[in-house]
Amino acid sequence: MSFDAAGTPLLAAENLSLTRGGRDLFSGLSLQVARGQLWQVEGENGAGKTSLLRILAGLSRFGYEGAVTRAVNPLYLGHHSAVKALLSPRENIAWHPSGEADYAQADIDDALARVGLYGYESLPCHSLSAGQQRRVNLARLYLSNNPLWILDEPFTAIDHAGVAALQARFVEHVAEGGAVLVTSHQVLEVDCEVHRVVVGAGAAA
Amino acid sequence: MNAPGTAGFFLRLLRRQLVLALRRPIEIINPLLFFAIVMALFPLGLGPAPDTLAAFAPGVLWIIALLACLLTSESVFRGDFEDGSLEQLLLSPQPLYFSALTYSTAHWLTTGLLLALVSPVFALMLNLPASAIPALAASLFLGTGILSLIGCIGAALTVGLKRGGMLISLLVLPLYVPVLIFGSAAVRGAVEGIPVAPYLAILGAMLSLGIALAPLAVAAGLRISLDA
Amino acid sequence: MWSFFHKLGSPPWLYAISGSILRWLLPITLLALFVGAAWGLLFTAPDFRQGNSYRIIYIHVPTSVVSLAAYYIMAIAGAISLIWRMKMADVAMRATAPIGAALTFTALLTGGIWGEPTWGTWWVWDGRTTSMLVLLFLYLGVVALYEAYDNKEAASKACAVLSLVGTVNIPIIYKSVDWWYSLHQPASIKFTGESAIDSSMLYPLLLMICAFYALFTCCLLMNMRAEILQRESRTGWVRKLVASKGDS
Amino acid sequence: MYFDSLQAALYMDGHGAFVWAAYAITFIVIGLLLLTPERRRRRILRELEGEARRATGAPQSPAEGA
Repeated sequence: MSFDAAGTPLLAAENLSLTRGGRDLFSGLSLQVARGQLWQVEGENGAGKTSLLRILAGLSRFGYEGAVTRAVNPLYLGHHSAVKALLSPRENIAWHPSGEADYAQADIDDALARVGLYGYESLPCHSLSAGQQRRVNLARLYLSNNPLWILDEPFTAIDHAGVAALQARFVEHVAEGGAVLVTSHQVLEVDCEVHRVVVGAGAAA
Repeated sequence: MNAPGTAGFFLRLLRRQLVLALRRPIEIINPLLFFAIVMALFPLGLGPAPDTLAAFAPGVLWIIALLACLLTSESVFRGDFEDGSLEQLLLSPQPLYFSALTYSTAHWLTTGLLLALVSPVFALMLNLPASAIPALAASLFLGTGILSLIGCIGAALTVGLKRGGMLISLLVLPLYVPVLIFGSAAVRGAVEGIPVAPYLAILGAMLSLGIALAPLAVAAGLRISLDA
Repeated sequence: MWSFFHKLGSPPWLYAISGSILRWLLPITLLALFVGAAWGLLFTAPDFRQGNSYRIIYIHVPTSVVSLAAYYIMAIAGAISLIWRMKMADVAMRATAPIGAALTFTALLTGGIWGEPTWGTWWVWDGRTTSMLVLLFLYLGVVALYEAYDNKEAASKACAVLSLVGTVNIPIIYKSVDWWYSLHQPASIKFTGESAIDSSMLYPLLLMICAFYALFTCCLLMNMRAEILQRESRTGWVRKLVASKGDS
Repeated sequence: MYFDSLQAALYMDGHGAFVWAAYAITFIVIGLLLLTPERRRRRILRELEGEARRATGAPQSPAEGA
């Protein structure tokens, strides 16, 4: 799949300011995420990375100043994996509440295999490990045709090989004309340009 | 790989909710057990005289059904809120109105409908005349639908709160009043031999109004709860 | 017109204008309340059937009327805050709920006190009393929901949704309770005797209804002023206000 | 004035206790309704004023922009 490279940015934020409990998390933050770009949001714990991502994704709709425009509803992966313990990985993906697409079962199995869950497709998820449950969620990245990804700490509980595979997937997605916005404490080891946003104390927005 | 049609998505979501409920059957059985146990308390409190029980039965059965709906509605969104599924639902390209309606429908199928189906047994135990039993089942069938819709509003508004349990009763019970009035009146009407169709028609009208408006409030409530 | 709306949304302007409104409205309200109460208590003739106990009408009816109207005011403010995201509508909605609850409570209480000498009972499950009780619960629900949220902005949004749901329901609740009562009503008791109210009784009643509306407005404005100060405490104009007040 | 004496006004043919109690309760509620927000407003102003003094007038540290 490939996306139209031209046109308006997928995601634009203008002059975002957020105050929580009398503390300025960020102010005057602007960014434009265009197709073909990989963005990393950096900042210490409590700096407001997750708050920023929720605003950008459209989950937080008040309490901040500024304007956000989105060309599409993003594919958002948050702290919670939205994986139901009572459902199998296959069911979790097929009946996912994001309702993005009707996937063929072969595609789902293929995506699950690519996140290392081959053979686990129909086990109930509560019998999987925490890392494997995260991987169920990450399988969406191999299925979705959503151009805009907003990922909050996607590497949590993922092993080295998994992290490398995921970063390779980011590069692939960006090369296809998609855009990725990711928070992580890790340094991304990717062979493409990484745009950075820093939030929190000492931020030079 | 296009986005599924609206109807397709909601059938899928409904299937997901029902499969989840069926894989933890105790959640489905709990309201029925609650119904049975509370029903058993009334003869103990009011005395076993068949006439007394029969006189109170329409109201008692309706109030227990109402409480069973109330207690279960608190958890409609709880699990999906905690594991992040609701976030995904909000970001979905599908209209949230129908998603909210789907959650209410799933709740009704797993509580209200079952309560309506088992209510004849309990009605007989409380000496409700057999002639009133169809009216009881029918009024519960329609009325619990409204209760599910209203309960979902309360659940959506309180799902983000740690201590939502008591609060949801305060929010929802006043709104249950008309349903209780017409539901129990239908049963009492049947006991007295009055035609019950008008009562059921009013319940049906309230249900239609609820289907039209309640999902709007549920959707707004979910957006607020996930934002907080 | 639009500039007026714009001003309404501006906290410093609202704070200032409400201050100057209160300066004359509050004395007038208190005067009207005292005049109306004295008129009703001392200067009207007793009702020929109920005797002197009917004098409670001058507080019972106004509190009932205003408490019901207040729910609609709250819901309208809630709708404005949800649709146009006007922060001051938020503040107004938040301020209305406790006032409405207090007035509803007073109406129920005075109704009970009226009932005992007149009909020999503190409480009857008649249509109006029951509706007022449900209204009180609706108000308390809004207050409780607001208090349960830590994030007060989300709290007001949630309360706005709840009060809109309540607004749709109030006519249904009232109608159904009325109908329920007519179904169960023992035919011997007839409560409504106001249809033939004498004009000498009507004027103080109208005065009291106006006075209670004014009282509601005063309370609303005062609550809003406190709420505005709290919400805007980090802004320049509040700091300037605090500084200029000095030690007053 | 309808009543002949204060006594009569207070007694009201036996209804006095009810009528006066109802009015008293109502006026207490009115008083509370009016006093609570005003006290809250004063308290907030006092707190803010204290905060402002702490921020600007602390003897050790030079005044920062308030």
